[in-house]
Amino acid sequence: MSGTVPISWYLVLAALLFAIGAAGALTRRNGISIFLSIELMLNAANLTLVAYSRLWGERTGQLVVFFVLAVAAAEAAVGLALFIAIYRQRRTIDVNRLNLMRW
Amino acid sequence: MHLLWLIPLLPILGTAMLGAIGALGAIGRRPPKALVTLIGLGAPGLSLALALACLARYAAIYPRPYEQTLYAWTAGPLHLDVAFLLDPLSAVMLFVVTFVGFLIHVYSVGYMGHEEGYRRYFAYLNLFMGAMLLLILGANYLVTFVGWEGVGLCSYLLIGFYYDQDFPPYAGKKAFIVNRVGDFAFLVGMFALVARYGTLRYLDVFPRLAADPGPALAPYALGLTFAGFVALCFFVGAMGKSAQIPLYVWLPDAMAGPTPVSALIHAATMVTAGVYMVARSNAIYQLAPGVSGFVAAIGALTAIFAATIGLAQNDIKKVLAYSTVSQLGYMFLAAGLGAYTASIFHLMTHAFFKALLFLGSGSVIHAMGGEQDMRRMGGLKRALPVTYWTFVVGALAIAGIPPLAGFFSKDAILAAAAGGGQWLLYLVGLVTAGLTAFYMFRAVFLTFHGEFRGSDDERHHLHESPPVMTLPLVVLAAGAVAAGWLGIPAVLSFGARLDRFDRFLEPTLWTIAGHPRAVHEMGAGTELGLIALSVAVAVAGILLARRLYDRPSDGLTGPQEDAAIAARFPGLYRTLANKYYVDELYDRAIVRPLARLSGFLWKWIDGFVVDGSVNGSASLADLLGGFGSLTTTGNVRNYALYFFLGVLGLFWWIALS
Amino acid sequence: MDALLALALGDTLTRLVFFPAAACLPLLFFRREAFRAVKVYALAVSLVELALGAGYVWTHAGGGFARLAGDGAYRWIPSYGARYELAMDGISMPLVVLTVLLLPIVLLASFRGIDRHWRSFAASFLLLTTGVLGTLLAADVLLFYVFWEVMLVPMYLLIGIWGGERRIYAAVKFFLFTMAGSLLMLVAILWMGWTYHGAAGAWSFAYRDLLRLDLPPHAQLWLFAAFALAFAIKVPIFPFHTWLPDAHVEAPTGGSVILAGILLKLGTYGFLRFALPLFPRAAAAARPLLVSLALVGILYGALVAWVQVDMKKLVAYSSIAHLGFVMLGLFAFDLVAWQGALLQMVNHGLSTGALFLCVGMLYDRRHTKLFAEFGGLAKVMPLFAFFLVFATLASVGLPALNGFAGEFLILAGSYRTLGWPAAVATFGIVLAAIYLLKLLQLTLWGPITKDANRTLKDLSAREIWTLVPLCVLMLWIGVVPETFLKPSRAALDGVLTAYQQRMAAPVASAPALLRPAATEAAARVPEGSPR
Amino acid sequence: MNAGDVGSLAPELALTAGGVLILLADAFLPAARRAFTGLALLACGAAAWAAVARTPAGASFGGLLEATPVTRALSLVVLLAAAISLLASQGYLRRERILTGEYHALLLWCAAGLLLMLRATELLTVFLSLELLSLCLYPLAAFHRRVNLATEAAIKYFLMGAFVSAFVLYGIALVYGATGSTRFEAIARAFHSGGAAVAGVPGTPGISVLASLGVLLLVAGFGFKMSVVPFHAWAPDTYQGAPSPFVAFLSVAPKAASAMVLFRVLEAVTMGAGGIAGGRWSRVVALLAVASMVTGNLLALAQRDIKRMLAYSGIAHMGYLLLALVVLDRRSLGPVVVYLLAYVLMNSGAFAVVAMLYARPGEQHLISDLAGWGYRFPLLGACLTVSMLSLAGIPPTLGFFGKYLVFLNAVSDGLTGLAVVGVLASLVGVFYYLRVVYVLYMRPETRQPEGLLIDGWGRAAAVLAALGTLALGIWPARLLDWLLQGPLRP
Repeated sequence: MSGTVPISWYLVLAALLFAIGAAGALTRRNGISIFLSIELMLNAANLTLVAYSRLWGERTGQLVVFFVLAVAAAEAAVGLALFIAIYRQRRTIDVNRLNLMRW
Repeated sequence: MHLLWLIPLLPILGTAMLGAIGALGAIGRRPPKALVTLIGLGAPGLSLALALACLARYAAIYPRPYEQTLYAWTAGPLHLDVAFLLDPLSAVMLFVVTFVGFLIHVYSVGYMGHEEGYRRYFAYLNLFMGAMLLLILGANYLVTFVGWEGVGLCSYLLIGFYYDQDFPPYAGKKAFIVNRVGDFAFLVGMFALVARYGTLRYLDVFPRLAADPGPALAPYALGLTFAGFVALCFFVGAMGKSAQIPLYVWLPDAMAGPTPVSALIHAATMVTAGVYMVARSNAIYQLAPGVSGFVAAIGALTAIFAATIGLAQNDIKKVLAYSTVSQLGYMFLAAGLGAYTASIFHLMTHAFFKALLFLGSGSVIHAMGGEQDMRRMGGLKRALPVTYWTFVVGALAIAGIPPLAGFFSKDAILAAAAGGGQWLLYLVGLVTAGLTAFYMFRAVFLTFHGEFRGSDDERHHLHESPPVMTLPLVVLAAGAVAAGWLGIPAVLSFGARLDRFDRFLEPTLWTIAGHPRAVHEMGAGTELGLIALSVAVAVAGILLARRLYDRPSDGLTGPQEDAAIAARFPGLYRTLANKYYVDELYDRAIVRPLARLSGFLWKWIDGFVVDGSVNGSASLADLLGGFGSLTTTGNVRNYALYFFLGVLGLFWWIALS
Repeated sequence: MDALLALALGDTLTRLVFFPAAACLPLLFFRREAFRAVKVYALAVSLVELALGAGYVWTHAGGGFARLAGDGAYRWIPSYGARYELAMDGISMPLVVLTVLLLPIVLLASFRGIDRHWRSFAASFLLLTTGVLGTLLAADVLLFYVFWEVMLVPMYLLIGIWGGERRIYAAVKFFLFTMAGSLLMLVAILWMGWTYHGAAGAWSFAYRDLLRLDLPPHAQLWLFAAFALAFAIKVPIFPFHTWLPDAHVEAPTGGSVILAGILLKLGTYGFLRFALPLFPRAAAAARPLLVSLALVGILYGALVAWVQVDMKKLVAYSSIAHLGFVMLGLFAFDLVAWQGALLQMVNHGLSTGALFLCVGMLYDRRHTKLFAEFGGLAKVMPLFAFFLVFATLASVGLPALNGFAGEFLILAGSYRTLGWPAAVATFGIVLAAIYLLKLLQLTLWGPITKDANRTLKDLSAREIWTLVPLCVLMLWIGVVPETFLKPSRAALDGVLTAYQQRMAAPVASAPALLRPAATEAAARVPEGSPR
Repeated sequence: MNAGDVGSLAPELALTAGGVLILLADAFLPAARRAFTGLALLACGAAAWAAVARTPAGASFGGLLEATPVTRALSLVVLLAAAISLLASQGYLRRERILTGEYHALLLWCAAGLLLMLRATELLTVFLSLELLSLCLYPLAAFHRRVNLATEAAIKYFLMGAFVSAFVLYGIALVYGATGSTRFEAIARAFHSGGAAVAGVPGTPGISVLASLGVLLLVAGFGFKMSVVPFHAWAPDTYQGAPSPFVAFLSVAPKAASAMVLFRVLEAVTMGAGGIAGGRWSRVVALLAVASMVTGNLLALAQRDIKRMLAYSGIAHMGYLLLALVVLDRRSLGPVVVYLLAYVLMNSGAFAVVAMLYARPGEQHLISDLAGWGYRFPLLGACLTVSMLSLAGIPPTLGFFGKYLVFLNAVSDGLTGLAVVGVLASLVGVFYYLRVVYVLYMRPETRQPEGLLIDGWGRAAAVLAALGTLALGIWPARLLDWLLQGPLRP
């Protein structure tokens, strides 16, 4: 593969992924699915970073990605814990019904 | 004479002391009556003595004015003195006020003896004396105005003396407010003077006017010259104080006060303050012929208007009240014609005989145990001889029967009218004279002649008043007889200059540069003719009254005669008896609309417009908040959506810019 | 620090202003229910404050109060140019005296009416006094604003805690109205500070510095509008007046007295001290508007007062009318009128204060303020009748009492410069007679209609003592106003001449600094030791 | 990585160590739990001391962190918030029987994250510290496990937080892409040169659009932490549900740090780029400011629950704060710092009192429930009153002084119009703050206090806040001189 894939392809792909994730986060009602969509967005951002890192020929971008992966894992842990807690109380993780507090 | 300032101060001190012992009384027991009498009579008595002394001294420096400055108010460039002025004019007033005033104080000791408000009464009366003396002794308009309002206050308090009844306080309030309307104009006049001359001192303003009338004759406001404007303002002030049309309405109601008060304030002194002020300001009025004419016209109108009302009154004090209004009209008629001395002359004589008449009526009311309706009197001359005779003297005097005081003063006024060629005004004056004679003697006959028409216990109660009351009557009667001899017209004195009064006042009349005062000369014959005519009219009036009300031959008593007359001219009689419905007119035309307007302003402008918009915007904010907080739905997905849309919106906005 | 000590303990304005606030701390050590002790303590404090005030005025009378003079200027927030500077001149002096005089009176008058939370009550009054005095004495505009706002809270509590039925509505209305005005004034003040910074290169809000700031007319107009709004609401001028009746009616007697006696004056004082000298051209331009509003206030207030059924409301609306006279005097730009206006501020404080005290005494006895409930009281309460009549007549403007002296000068002065508006205003005295005599008519005169009134007790010695000082002063001012006109003459003259100089000077096209000479007459503060 | 670097980390290290220590203690000697608050406070104190005395000014870690007077001041602000929150927590945790070490540990680590965030001069560091902060905040919000509302609040906060951090990361990516660096000064340089660095590269979209999208995402992300309209909606719910003493921290400290980051971002973008770009971002910030001031105040007006009311009022306050950032220059930071300090004192103070006066965390905290309690609890009532007056911006409180600086800054930037909007909005604010006061003192009591636990710690928190508010409001000169040394003078 001598010809290199132009940077814009990565960017567009990442943008699409990000949009898909955002759409998912906005449309899903199950808390976990929302969280997964968010993970998708994070990875879209990661892809962008890597792409740019490649473009700039310097490593910061890739560095960031590693950290982000770790952070995502931690977030997942906290998030799941929270979902378990709420599920114990309400027997549901449908965010539409988590609206005791409003107005 | 350097004690001049004490004259007004003494009665005020009297008030203060009476108030003080009253305050003690409120804490401890009531103060002894003798002490009250002592202070109440002592203060005005002392100032009378002091006044006489001052006048005696003044004779030495006559005709130069004597001015005494106590202290000053200074506000920026404006410099106002608290100062007193003694000149011929204020000398006359000083004598009248202190003398008559003191007599009435004496009379009051007897008349008010049984009242519970004895101390309060004398406190007010002394305060009145003080204020009145301030008014006449003031050396500038400010001090005069202080007295002017002071007497207004006392009038308010004394009319409402019987404060625990409904009507008297109301009448007092009416008097105060109507007077305030006049005072408003008076103040504006003063402001105009201040703005133009920077001073209110008589001996500053008038000389400058007299020396250089030019600026005062320049057009100023309301289409009048400066002089005209000021003159009008002061005259409106006088209207209020001296009960001229259209501001006379308070005076008849003022009779709600104790009778000596009516005598002192509402006949002899306070109500004449307006006349005094016009005469005092003669320099200004001479420069304002138009306004002077207006003054004369209003005076004449008031004179006849009040006289006609007087015909149909049955309350003896009401009769006297309307006759007072009418006599004041006379005085303004004279002043308006430029006969300032004549007006002051009439003021003085009137002070005597009208005070006399009021005190006489007071004596009658005293005897009748408070009854004031003449229809329930009659035949009192047997029970009250002194009162009767003095009353008759007063009546003759006011009717203008020579050689009593009223004759000379009234004649001087009529002569001025005729001499000025104002035949219409003369005619009005003449008719008024006749009417006056008629209703005064109607009162005499209804009260003193015929059979007693009251109840039996009233009949038993009848008695002549104690000497402390009758003595003043006699003294005043003497005055009513003799006071006129100060000003006997030349034509009657066979050329001897006996018109001392005119000449005495001469120095207070200003001669304006370039505006000589008109001197009216009439042929002796004409003058004699006019005099005869006026006397004849007066006599005719008396005889008519006698024919109607003092004729035992036909079985009719006075009241029945009235009824008969009323039956003959019902509309006219009702109109007169109801005083031409003027009070009703004012109520409908001014008071009620004003009240309605105020209510509207309060409820609508305040309540609806202003508060409405305030509370409205408050509740609008509340509403917005309420709806706005609905956006916080509690559903986290909406929150995310807001975030997302926010970002998109901003991005779009930036991308555009 | 020793300077601070000297400032706090010496014979200084600082001591005068902050003593009441400091005196609040010991209140914490009183038992909550020890009303009697608290009353005595508060009264003692107020008397000491009165002594301090009188003493200060006495010791500094030598200068004739011609110019602002005080403790000198101290750095407060140096990095932003705010300074701590108290100074007094003939304009603020009478109001300061009035304030410290009214404080003991209102406390004494509240002994019976206030039956709960005395510690807080006393504290509120003392803090209020500090706020008022600070507002009157601040010689730094920012400091003025701070004190101006500080006043609000205690007054809010006074109305809201010890007030009548609709007290909360009244309290909030009072607070919001005042805030609405003053917040815009704050922006205006900041703008001036910044502009001064631009013109002089250093931050300053000092009164005398801002006086030197010569602004182009349009800027002046906006700033004047902001200031005028704040003051107009306080005065209050129609149509910003509707908070006043509510506040008065709901406030406890003492609160009403302070409100009418002093707080309202701060509006007119603000005009005289700040709005007119700082923005002369704008003031001149706004003159027709404010004069007509003053006239409206005079007539409107009087008419509305006339139809009230509640005594306190009547007196409240009468305040609107009376302050209309003051406003008219101020915008006459005439020394006579200004002297009258300043005198009238004091007068209104005395006579309206006395009226509110009288109403309060009736309220303490009958717990109602409705005319319908009274009538014929002169029979049972002669002393009360005397004082009520006295205060009313003073308020009517009867000569030889204080009201007349003020109104006469105001009207005579404004007639000189304004002409017919003064004549129209003069008609206000007729209306004054109408509504105030109604007050007497319906309370004192006539037969006693309500049995509850037959047994009313006449004034107690305490109540008499609250009224006597006021009446004495009313008589004094009425008979010898000179005593009270003299101290303010020079200061007012200074402001007026400065104003005329500013108007004579060419119009500034951009913000610039005047030479000190131009404003020397208006204000000159001795620089305090810079620490 | 040398000794100096480590030294520069002393505050964070102190906090982290404190947290760890408490966790261990919790595990091995649970009896000492009562003392945790003390320990945590010690840690905060140590951190503060370190921040003031031990942290050398200037950059460290090769420019990843920097220490300036401002960061130092803000660090103290953050630690102050932590301290007040800790003081208020003791009573709360005991009352609710959830006094365990995790709480203190997490709070300390939040503080550590915040300190890093303040000082980070590089986007990755910012992101990591942000995550450190968030990851500790979520569990704290849910700390009262038995309470429905707390968990719900935590879930909402968590989902929003995660969602937003994705945007932040994407923003970082875009900025990195546009400028080739994550360091602010490099970014500034790049923006200054109009991104010429990549202009030549074929196939890259024009820098301005993507870059500004990236910046926008960052602004939005930190605007979210500051709860600026329209990124605010999470705040009321979270505040209402989360433990009150923790909200005393949540409602102020993250905002302080986020404001600092926001400043750095905007600084990097505008200061270099100057006119055009600067104007554009000014408009954005101005828009956010106005939206926040108006919306926050209006919505707070409608609240009956005091915690929600404070949440909305916080939104409004961030609006005032943004006024100082509309036109960006070195002077902007002075007002920001003072305003944040004021906000910490008054808001944390208010929440501390709320934590003590409302016993049942599972329910609403109705303002009307306080009726008449100003007399039952004179001290707390007074403190709450002071906080309210300060929030309303009434002198002589620090709240007024903060507003004064902010508006003065706005006026002197020629933004008089915005200042007017600000004061009018704050007029609305006066209304609902006063409502608390009149409920406290002018209404008859409606309920008996039950289940309350008012301890010395809590009182200390309230008094500390109130006194600070008053004292600094009356005598702010020294504070300013100390905070705003050097270039920050106006």
